[in-house]
Amino acid sequence: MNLQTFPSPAITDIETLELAMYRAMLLARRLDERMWALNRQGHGHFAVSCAGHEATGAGYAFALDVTRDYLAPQHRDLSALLVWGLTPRDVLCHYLGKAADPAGAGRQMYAHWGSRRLRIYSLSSVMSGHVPHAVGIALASKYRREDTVTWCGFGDGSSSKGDVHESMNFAAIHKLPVVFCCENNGFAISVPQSKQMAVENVADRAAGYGFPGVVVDGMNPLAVYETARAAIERARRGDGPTLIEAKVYRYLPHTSNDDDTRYRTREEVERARERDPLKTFRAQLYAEQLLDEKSETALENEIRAAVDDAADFALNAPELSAADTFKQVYGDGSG
Amino acid sequence: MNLQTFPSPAITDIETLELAMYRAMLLARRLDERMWALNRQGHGHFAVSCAGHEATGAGYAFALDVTRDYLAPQHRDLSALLVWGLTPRDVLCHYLGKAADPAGAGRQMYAHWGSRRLRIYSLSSVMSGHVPHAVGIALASKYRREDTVTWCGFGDGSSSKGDVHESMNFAAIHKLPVVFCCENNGFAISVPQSKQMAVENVADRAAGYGFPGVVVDGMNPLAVYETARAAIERARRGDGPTLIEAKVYRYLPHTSNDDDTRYRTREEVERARERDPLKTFRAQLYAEQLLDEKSETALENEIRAAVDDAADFALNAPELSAADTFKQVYGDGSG
Amino acid sequence: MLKSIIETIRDTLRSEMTRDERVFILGEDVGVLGGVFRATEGLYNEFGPERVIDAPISELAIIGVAIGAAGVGLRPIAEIEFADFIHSAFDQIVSDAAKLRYRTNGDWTCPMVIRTPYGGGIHGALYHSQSIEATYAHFPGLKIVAPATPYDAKGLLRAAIADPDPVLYLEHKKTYRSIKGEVPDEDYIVPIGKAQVKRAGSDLSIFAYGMMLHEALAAAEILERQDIHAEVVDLRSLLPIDWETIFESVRKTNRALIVHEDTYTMGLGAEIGARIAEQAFLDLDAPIMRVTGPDLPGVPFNEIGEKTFLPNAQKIADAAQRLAAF
Amino acid sequence: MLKSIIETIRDTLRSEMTRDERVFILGEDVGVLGGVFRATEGLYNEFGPERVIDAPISELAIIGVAIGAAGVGLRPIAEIEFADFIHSAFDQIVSDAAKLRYRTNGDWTCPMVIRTPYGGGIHGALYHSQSIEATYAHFPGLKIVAPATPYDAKGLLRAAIADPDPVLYLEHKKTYRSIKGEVPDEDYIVPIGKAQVKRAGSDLSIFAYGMMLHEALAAAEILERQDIHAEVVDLRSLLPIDWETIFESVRKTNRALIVHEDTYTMGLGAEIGARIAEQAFLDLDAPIMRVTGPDLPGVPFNEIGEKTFLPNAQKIADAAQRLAAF
Ligand SMILES: Cc1ncc(C[n+]2csc(CCOP(=O)(O)OP(=O)(O)O)c2C)c(N)n1
Ligand SMILES: Cc1ncc(C[n+]2csc(CCOP(=O)(O)OP(=O)(O)O)c2C)c(N)n1
Ligand SMILES: [Mg+2]
Ligand SMILES: [Mg+2]
Repeated sequence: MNLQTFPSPAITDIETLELAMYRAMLLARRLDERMWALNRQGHGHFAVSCAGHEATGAGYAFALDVTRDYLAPQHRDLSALLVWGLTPRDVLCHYLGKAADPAGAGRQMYAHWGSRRLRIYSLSSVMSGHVPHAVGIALASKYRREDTVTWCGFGDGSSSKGDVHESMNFAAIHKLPVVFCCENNGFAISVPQSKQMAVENVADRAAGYGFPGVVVDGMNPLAVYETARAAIERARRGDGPTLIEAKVYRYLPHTSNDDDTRYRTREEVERARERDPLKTFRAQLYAEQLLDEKSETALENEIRAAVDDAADFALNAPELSAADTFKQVYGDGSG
Repeated sequence: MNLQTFPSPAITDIETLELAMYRAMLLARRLDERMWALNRQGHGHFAVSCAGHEATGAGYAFALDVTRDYLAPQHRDLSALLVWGLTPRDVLCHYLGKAADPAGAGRQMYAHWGSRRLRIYSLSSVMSGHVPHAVGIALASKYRREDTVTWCGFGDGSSSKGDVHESMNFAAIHKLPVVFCCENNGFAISVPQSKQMAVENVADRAAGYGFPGVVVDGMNPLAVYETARAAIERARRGDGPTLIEAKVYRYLPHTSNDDDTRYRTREEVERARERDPLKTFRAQLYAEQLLDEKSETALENEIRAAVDDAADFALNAPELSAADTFKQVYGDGSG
Repeated sequence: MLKSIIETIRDTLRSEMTRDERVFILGEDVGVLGGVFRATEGLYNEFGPERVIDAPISELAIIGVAIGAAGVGLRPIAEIEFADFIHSAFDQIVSDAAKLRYRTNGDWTCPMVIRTPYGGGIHGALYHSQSIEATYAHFPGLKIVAPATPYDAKGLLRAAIADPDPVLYLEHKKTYRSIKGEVPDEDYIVPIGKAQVKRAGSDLSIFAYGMMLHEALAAAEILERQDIHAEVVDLRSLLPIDWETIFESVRKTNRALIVHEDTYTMGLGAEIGARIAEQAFLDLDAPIMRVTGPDLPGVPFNEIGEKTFLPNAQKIADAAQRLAAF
Repeated sequence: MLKSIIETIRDTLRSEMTRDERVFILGEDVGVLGGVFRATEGLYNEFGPERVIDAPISELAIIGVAIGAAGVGLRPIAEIEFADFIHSAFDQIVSDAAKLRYRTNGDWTCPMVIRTPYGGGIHGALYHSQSIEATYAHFPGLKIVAPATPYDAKGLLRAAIADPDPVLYLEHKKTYRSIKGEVPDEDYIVPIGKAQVKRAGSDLSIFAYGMMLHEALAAAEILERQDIHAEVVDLRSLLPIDWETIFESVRKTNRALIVHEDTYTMGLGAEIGARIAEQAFLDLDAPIMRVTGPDLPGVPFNEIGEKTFLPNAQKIADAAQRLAAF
């Protein structure tokens, strides 16, 4: 790897980067586990797992400039959002739909991210609906001669929507500073890639719009980081979009309402576990002597404390009130 | 060229084919001229020119099997529709919106083709809206194990719509017997290709769906014929779709309501006239001694008579009645 | 046989597919998974991947492909996974499916069914709770039905499949498993365009459909205890609406209360209220009244928000009481 | 200065773009061509290709990109070439533009304008004649205006651009050049949500907007000759609607006639009729009445078909006469 500078001010060397990535991935995984546990205990109606997508999120989030770039994330990008400034308390208030939920005071289901302060654009449930918005943000950057970059994630399933086509074409015409990232986990709920498209790589679509498409191992945060860096720099230079396809896997069911045993074998899932970034990257950090049993225990303890605190906080946080339900229809006070 | 068989029963050799193509192209051009003349004289509210697209239409129409294949044409495909069985009277009744208009008894504007009897699917004004319908027809062919092929035309401008993306992807997944043909005349009304896309060839999109994309000179009917034949045979074999991009030019304004001097120079239009298929193909027929002054005069006379007859017929044909305006909302007699 | 609505839909799909080879299903997760609500469970194994097609996330193509296939003689049943996601196929539905017959003077037609789960009350938030009937009821050429009982679910689904025009078949997702009822094994059809008086009454008429029918019936029980006799009419068909049954009921009770879960302004209650005021005006002894969702952009996820949004039996009864007292 | 509506829109766009660098235009053929109706003529030369963007045929992207740009502080004016083609952007408008503020509790917003020509009477057939206001009026979070005069065209366009939320600005294409009027040079705003009594009368109230306002005013002249004094109200804002002005007029005339070009069932007249029957019931001396386009899938191209479809002064006057005589 050839790393000279780090866009995140807090990161000054590759070792710090790797540890920070691992921390984000682990925190995301542990928060995720907690949400599913809470769900099974009857707290919260809807969990969406990030498990398997953490390396991609951590990889790209550190490649962006957290102080000025924009995120229009994929719904499983919890690790990225933690890097980006969402706290565990934010996440669990969002999960439980509490008034303190920064994405919308409990109005949306979990994994419908958003924070204007953090330049995280709001997601709806409509797959790919946010892709043109990311292009619009990038258009504004160019319009104002700012060198900010917008990151736009979406899934393999979402890539089938016309929204993605129109957005990529528009971004290409205007050479906008946007990076498209298709997080390909091989499934749109139960529908496997083979029934979603007749190609192996979504990245191959990019050529038809006139910008580069590149496939990366989405289970390797450093590979994602490098690929993202190149695409982000290209965008910042004014050379236009890139489509990155990160090959990942979703370990859990689609959501807490799904039963994935109906459409994939346990063997397939177990096999994919071998690529689990939390396993492989942990091994790498051990091999590089950036992690050992002691520091790992400390890290796990720190994270467990943060997750406990967040769960406590969120479970006891106030609900959206009936009165507030009627607010924010219009900005002129008329509703 | 390597032609063994001809899908149209009336055509048995290459000479007959060439003459039939020329006849269709010339008839289309003369009908087109008549419609614009009628428009300037105050008859009819809306003309859409086929001038410049005739070779593509003639090329593909003869490559299909007129007895069983389906057409979901591009709006400028008049030459193809004449091959396909629409008569000059049909065309001018459609142009004038008369009750005898086969496309819808005068309910739609001109160039909104359709005839169930002739297996020409109905067009709306919504660019690309018909592309998924063509895919649906092809799905029905496969479903019923019929070896019919559906031809689907659309413009360069229309290729930007999400409809085209979703349709191509769907057709690719199921390897449907459909041929997509983008008739690229370089403009979506006033918007030049450079502002519609960042690529030179729309055909390059095909690779991203997993089927072949091929560029052809749309001003050369035999080249279109050959390319279309290959794609149609591939589809009929069950090997799936092809995207053909026919490079054409539109000689007249977008419609009779347009003023093309605002967005392109007369020099550009004149230069494109050198590629006029009616000029170049005529020269070829002369060179091949398939046409001479005498036979050409006879052909022009025959066509003029047909166009005169059609204009007479259509101008005197009955209008849609007020009572019929209320019909065909529902098929169960409720409206 | 006592069945739930979801079972009834599944069984009806199965028998229609068995009867008619032209019928096939197209939608996201309808195959191997059997649908996110299991409406198509088992059909993939029974009829194979060509008749139960797992589609990519392409609502526009799902509807558009079905339109094309319907035009050449198949009988597609397109499933939109949640009604909220039908919006990207809006153009195909209103510009093509609804207009095809008219624009071609009956030459090309579009006999297809779009099935989709709609409605709130299952913590689905803004994008898994929407009611979409009012939007589509503005487009002549379409038909819309919204069964509230297993009996009607079968009869209307069979009618929709047999219909020569496109039918939007709306399934209130909260009724799927909560509402059970008798479903005869024989073939029968519930004609599109016919409402049904579910409970006779003399003091006021409540017009409802889908999940709200059940809330309205529960409200009528509450009202009965207050000696207010509410007539409850299940609209069932939302385009066309059975005006005769509505006017007849108003002639009897002289008071009209319209209930829907959808938001207030330009909800279906608008047309119903206006028609009554137009064509049954002299029968009215009181203003028309509506109990509906509020004019908010969506149903909130938060439970308090969701409850605040949705009408229920008590809210209906309260309004009905005021109307009866007018 | 006496101006046409199209000139007024062009001049207002120019002055707003001059005043505010954040304002830009995005749409098909808006640049070099100056728009198919010439609404943006000259602006490309004046403001350059970055502020007057010629878009590909991508209605979804035009609206979606505008939403994104609006979120981060620009003030996009998206032009949809014909209202009929807005349907493929339906999802972006109703799922995102309308819901963004609410779903984020006001954190992200969408201050943008969508301009689009609508309406029939120019031989545009099914797909160049549609009225779309009723469909969008069902979505809280949006605003909709439909000016009928040059004065209002300016005042409402300025209000729309200044509004903190998405505004659908509907331009009746038949009024573009046929309706002229005084337009002050000074800056002024016509507030969104305010109707205007265009002609006072005592016998009945006619509520209209867009081209139909002018037909209603012509109908009032016909009626005057029959000694029927019609009050004519220009709604101007269609979401929100100025209910106070409507109710006040009904209180005065006790008869309400609603006119629109759009089809009958679930047209805007539905909500207006229902509201009156709900909130001004005791003021009514007669049924509410609607004169609208018929329930057909579209306006036919053929002239007889088009005339049969569209309401006009005579049809309005005939209905008004019946209403006045009730
Ligand atoms: C337009 C639309 N259609 C359908 C759905 C229902 N749905 C929710 S998530 C999902 C699958 C998304 O797959 P993908 O984009 O690959 O993301 P993943 O969940 O696999 O990460 C579907 C079909 C939706 N949310 N939006
Ligand atoms: C969805 C949609 N948007 C806009 C229009 C207006 N319009 C009519 S034709 C046209 C240009 C079509 O360009 P292209 O597809 O290249 O076909 P061409 O007319 O050049 O043959 C446009 C923008 C339309 N009919 N449909
Ligand atoms: Mg996926
Ligand atoms: Mg073109």
